[in-house]
Amino acid sequence: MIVEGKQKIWADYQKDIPDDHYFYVRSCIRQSFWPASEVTFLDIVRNKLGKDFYENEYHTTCGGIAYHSDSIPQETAMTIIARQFALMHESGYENYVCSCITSFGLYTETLETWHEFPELEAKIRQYLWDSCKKEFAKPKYLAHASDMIYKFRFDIAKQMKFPLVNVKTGKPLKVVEHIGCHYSKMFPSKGFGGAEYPHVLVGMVEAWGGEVVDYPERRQCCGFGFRQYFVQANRGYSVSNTHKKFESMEPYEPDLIITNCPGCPYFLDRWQYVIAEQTGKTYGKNGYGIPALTYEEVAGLVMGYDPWDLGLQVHQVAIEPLLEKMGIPYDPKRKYQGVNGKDLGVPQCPMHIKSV
Amino acid sequence: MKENILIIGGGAAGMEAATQLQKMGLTPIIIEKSEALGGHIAQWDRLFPAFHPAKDVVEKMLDQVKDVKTYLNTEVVDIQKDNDSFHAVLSNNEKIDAKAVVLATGFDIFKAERKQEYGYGIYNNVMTSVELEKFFRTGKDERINNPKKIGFVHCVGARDVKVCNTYCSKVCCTTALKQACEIKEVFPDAEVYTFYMDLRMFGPGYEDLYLKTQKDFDVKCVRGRVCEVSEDMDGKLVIKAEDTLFGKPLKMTLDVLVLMCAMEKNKSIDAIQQKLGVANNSDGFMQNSDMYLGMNNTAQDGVFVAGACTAPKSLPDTIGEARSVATQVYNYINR
Amino acid sequence: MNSQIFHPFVLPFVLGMAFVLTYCFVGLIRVISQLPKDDRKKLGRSLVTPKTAWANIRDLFGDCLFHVKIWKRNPVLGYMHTAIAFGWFMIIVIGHVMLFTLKPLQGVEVEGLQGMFTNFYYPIFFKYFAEETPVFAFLMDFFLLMIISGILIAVVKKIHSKIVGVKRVMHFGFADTLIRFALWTIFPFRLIAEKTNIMAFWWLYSIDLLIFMCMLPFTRYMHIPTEALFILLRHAGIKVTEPRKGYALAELYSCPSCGLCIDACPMSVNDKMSGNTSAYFMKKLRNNDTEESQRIAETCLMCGKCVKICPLSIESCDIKFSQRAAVPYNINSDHSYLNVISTEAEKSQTNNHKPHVLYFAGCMTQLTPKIMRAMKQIMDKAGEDYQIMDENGGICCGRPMLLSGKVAEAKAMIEKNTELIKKSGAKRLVLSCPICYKVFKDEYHLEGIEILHHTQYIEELIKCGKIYVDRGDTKYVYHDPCELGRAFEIYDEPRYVIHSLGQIVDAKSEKENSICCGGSLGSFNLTQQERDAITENSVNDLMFNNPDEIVTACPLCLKTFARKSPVKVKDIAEIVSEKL
Amino acid sequence: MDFGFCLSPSSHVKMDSIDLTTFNRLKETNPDVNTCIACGSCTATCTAGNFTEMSFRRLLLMLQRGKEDEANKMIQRCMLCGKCTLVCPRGINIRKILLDITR
Amino acid sequence: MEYRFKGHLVDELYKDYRIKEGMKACMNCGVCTAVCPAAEFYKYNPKNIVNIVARKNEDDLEELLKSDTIWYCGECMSCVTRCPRANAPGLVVMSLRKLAMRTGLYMLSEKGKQQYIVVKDLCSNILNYGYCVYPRTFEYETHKEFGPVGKWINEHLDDIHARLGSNLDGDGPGGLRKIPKESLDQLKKIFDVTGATELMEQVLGDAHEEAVRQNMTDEEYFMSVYTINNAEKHLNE
Repeated sequence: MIVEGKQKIWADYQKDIPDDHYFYVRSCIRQSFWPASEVTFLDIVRNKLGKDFYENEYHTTCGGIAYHSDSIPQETAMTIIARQFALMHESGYENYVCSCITSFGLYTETLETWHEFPELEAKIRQYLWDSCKKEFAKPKYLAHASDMIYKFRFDIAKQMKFPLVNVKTGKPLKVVEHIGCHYSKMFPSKGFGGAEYPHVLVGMVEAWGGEVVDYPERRQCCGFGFRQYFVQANRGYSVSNTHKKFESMEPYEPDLIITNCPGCPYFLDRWQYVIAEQTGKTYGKNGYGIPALTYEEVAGLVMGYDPWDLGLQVHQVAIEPLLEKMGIPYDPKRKYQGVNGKDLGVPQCPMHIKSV
Repeated sequence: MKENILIIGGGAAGMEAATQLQKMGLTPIIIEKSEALGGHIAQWDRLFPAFHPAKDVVEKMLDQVKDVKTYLNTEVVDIQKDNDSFHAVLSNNEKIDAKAVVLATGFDIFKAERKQEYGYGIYNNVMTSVELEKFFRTGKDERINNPKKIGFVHCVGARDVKVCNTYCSKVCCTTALKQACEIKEVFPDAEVYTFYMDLRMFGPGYEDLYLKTQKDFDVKCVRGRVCEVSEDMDGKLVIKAEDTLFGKPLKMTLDVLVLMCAMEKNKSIDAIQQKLGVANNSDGFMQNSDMYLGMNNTAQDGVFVAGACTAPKSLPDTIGEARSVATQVYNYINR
Repeated sequence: MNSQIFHPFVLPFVLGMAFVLTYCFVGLIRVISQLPKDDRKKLGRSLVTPKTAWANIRDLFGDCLFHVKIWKRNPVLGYMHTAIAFGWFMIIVIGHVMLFTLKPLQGVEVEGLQGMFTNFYYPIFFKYFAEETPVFAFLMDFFLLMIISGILIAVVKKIHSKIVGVKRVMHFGFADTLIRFALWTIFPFRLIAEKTNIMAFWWLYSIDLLIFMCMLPFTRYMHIPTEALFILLRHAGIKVTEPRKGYALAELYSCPSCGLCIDACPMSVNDKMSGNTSAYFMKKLRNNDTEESQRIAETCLMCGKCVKICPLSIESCDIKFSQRAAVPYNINSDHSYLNVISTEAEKSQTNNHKPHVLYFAGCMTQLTPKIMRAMKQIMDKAGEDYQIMDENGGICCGRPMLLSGKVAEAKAMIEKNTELIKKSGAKRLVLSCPICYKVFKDEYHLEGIEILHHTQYIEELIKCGKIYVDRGDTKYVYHDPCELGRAFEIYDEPRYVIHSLGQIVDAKSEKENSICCGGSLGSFNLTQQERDAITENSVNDLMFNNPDEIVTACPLCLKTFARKSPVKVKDIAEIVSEKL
Repeated sequence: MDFGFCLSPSSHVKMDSIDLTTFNRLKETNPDVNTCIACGSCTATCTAGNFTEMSFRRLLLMLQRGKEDEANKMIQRCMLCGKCTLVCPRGINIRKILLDITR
Repeated sequence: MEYRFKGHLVDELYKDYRIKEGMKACMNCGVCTAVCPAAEFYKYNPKNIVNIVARKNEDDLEELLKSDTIWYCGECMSCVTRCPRANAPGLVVMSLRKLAMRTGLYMLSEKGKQQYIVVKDLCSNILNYGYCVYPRTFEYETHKEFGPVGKWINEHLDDIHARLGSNLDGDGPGGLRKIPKESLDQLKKIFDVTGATELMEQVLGDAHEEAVRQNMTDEEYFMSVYTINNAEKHLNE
């Protein structure tokens, strides 16, 4: 591996986005599965970095998941998006940042399509007016929330308490970075580092002391596949893709997977559980899996957030071995407790993969 | 009749044009930016389709131009047309007047790192066809370490909208097969694969070379473009392609991957070209005035083109064009 | 004249003779026992049936002693073979006649076993022990010299075969060379011994006989005793079943390796390929070289020319077929899909239209659609009520399957085609491809349906005035396709048709001597280059009289010749359709 | 636990681990097998191909990609008529190869 | 068989902007198939789809729309990155799916019928809650892979979201807040204006018809489509 080669590409694929004043749009999946991640993100950018990230209660889903499940027409998705942009405009913002990768891809695609086919843009403008009586507007800058963390990665490093280093050996943790397909595969120039060697997560990992693993199936999809997951009959496709990735990364013995898409960590996490149940195989050491975390969770960990405040207990794969490696203190008793130590019981332990 | 003819570029086209012009009684002057005449072909080991040593051809050509006035390590920095003569300023500050200009500036090799998914410059064992040729010439390349499996990828930087080159680079197919045979000669036990989309064997003896590649050298030709390259734990290359004839995706591990890099227009001449008023065609090469009858002519009187500056060309094509440009120049001078 | 009745020099001969007789007897029993039961009955019956008995006698003399067929083909060789075979036969006969008429042993104390023993060698060494009368002496010397003259020709043939009109001869191994020298020297030694009475030559003569007889079973000369058996079996109507058993064994040992088939074989265009000819096949198979004999069996074009030219009419192609079948290819054929094929013929069934003529183009004609087009034109013009069975693809006739020794699979195709043909209700089946024709004739049971090749059919249409053709002045040469000519002797019909269209010139080799085009699918192994060499040779032969066009009646020949011919190559149907 | 789905087999032709015994054996006796240019003439003319999926070009590829079972299944359709051999532009003795595959 | 746009499938397909964007000309290089996750696990080859679309043959297109083939794609769009002719097979598949739904031909394939599941689930989530995925409708029973932790989350949903800082079903901004009614109304209007409602009603109607035909309640039919998987037909080995 020649790092200079990658560095050259990273230098070529840097996009120009402002570092403050964003209209923040949430992700359906992140809110549902990793609710603490968005909380952490906003806490970091607002309170730790002092930036202006405005959230408006009227924004909704972008419809991207329904669009990519072919449940709604393209025009519908575009009009919902136009509505979101209009909300941003109404709130006096022109920088738009979204938490979801599917959204980010769809926003990018929509803006490009409008650019290429002005008549379609005109049609959507009309739809927006007919349905919501809102003024059509487009953002000046579009970013994904991981782009923000990437941009502030060195600021975060300055506040870092627990670098991505194994405290026992002193060696950097081996980190697999997994980029959501819709981040830059459709429009390479819209992602930090492009489509082939995206830098957005690599930059974070390296800034926080970790070592990135480049394994053969690095670029492959986690296997979500929208309809391929939503219908139970199709889930073989989804789990098989994740399986392929784990088989490929296994020899590198990664300590951690970092992702920027909200869906990927769900699949990379839960499919490890399914693979273990079905084949008895686990990919971490001693019957553990490999934790698959969101970038917010990783940022939170290195900045010293409490693991259970970060919501690491909602992962099926046990997080404790990673916390031990990083030397992060945690209270095992608090793991499954609710607000004010409310007893919520303990999830059952699976057969083949350790959850504690 | 001792008119100066300015030839920019001392490769095969420039040398051959100079040779012919000198025989016609004109005074060719070659401007070569590098330290020696010969161009790309001088860096080549053997030529397709019959494995003829390139050195033989280059030496003969060099011998023919030994009396031609030649500037090495020199570029044209400015040129102006005044009535029917050209005034050129060279990088060594010399000034040359000439009655006609022949652009024989040839080509550049596509920068393989631009095709990011192939990992050139990132994965250790990915190399270009030019580097492989150098290995044949010198016997040295640290990437080639008794390889067991070698792959060739065709159309790297050609027929590809994503790198803005939609044209076919013409000579890479035959070169790939030639190199595949040669690497088999060096490592007879190695398995050699080529990943092609079409094998464009357009010249005499080329199809025979193809047959020989398959039959005598047991090179395996797989129809399908490699979609991505990655590196495994042992530093071996994992490639993916579709075996399009079989209709299934294919995956394999290779020790060395050779990228058949396309020819691109030599852009170092752009400024002078602009001053001479010669436009580029849609492929980014120089625009000649007519594909059939005006292949050596440009929109500018007195400015001629020859060789790979107008499109990717093989050596015989280039020499043919160099000879025809000489006739065109001669007729122009005697008009 | 020596007055003793025994001398040790007779011992080698006696030993050899005893050996060879025992061997032949055992061999005879073996062949007979290997015959299927029915064949054994056939043999018994044929021996007592006057007609076959007469044929046996005729051929035993005609073929074994006088080599009539070789005479017809090459008188010099015919003389050579007759001189040696008949000459030798005669001196043995005369020796015995002398023994019984001159009675040299009368008064000598020999009785019982000793008498038999003495009678055994006496005629062979007669001159040493007894006096001949002048007439016998003359006869003996005459036949001895006749044999020696034959041997002289053989020596010349060995040294320079072209003098006697033979291009290629067999190449033999050590054993064959040794026994040949033994044979060549037997008679000169006898002559010298008789004339000089030098003891050494009597010894040499006897030892030569010993060598000859001991080696006989292991060399081509085994044909001398086997041939007689072979003639009997052949006349009994027995067919080859297995490549090295029974009848085939008799055929194998009857092959004298005379090499006539080598020159006849289309493959003998170069030295390398001439090793693929029948003579070598028989030799390899005789020597139990399975690999090589299998290879040759699979290389053979199956044009049948070697069978036609063989002085013994040995069915070498049949043996090759059985050899192919003996090492069968392992394709587990599954042609179940044939059952769901809906062809034109089947559709016609539902239309209730029963054509008079059913035309089956065959696979090869699919590659030469102009033949089918021409046939349609001809049949339209003749106002025939016809239907094309395989216009949109049909089932293979089954011959290739048979050629590769897969009988059961071929049967399945034959049955399906039979069903389709019978369903059509046609009375006549016209074929364009001689390959199909052969298999339809030999293997199909289409009672009440007349099978015609289109050459025959067109001839009939012209003869009965259903079509009229213009006669031009084009010079045609006709190539006899192997499976139309040699197999069915359809020689005159195409020539009649061509004659009514223009001038017809001769090829150098015609009719049963016609040279295979080289495209034959009978061969599995021949490479394209090898086939090309055969084709070129065949084309040169056809171009002997500078014709304007080559005419053939086989789609495969047409396609093959088209690759190499300097003039246009056409099918007979095509030239007829041009002149309608 | 029954999830209602399971891992699917991969269709990738895994060139690193395919078994080429049959093809290599074939190559020894018929060096021509290497020279196929996949033009499809054999398939287009195939008598069996009229009714089935039979395609020699594909069959050869199956052997090269280690799909011997599929190849053996396809070969059963062949009628051995030999038209493929006649039309092959590279002069490959296809019928011979077909026969040799099963030897 | 009669269906909407019969005889005009090609015209209708080429009206889709995703075809305009994603369908240039294919040179059959196969990179899309090589990189495609679906091609590895399904009987699927995006290159072949692009070829059929490029051929503009009505019959071939009809066959394609009726088949399972177009429903295998996971829309990861990896193919878009690599195509040397700048085609977007992923987008082409999306426009084919839309046409298959509008013509009703999607009901003729096992995988096509599954559109009922995604349309019903996702559209109701959007229209009722303003989210594509909503935790109260994401049940462990139909998502066993959610695992023991998922089951635990399901059982203590409000407590866990409260613990992790969500504003589940609350007012004002925050994660999983209750989307204000006026926003939901606007979403419904958008659905009406842009054709999503029509499409949704068609799919639900088709499914109901099919359920009646199969003597099932809508719920039974839903579960059968949700679980039926004739794997041999779809898998690629």
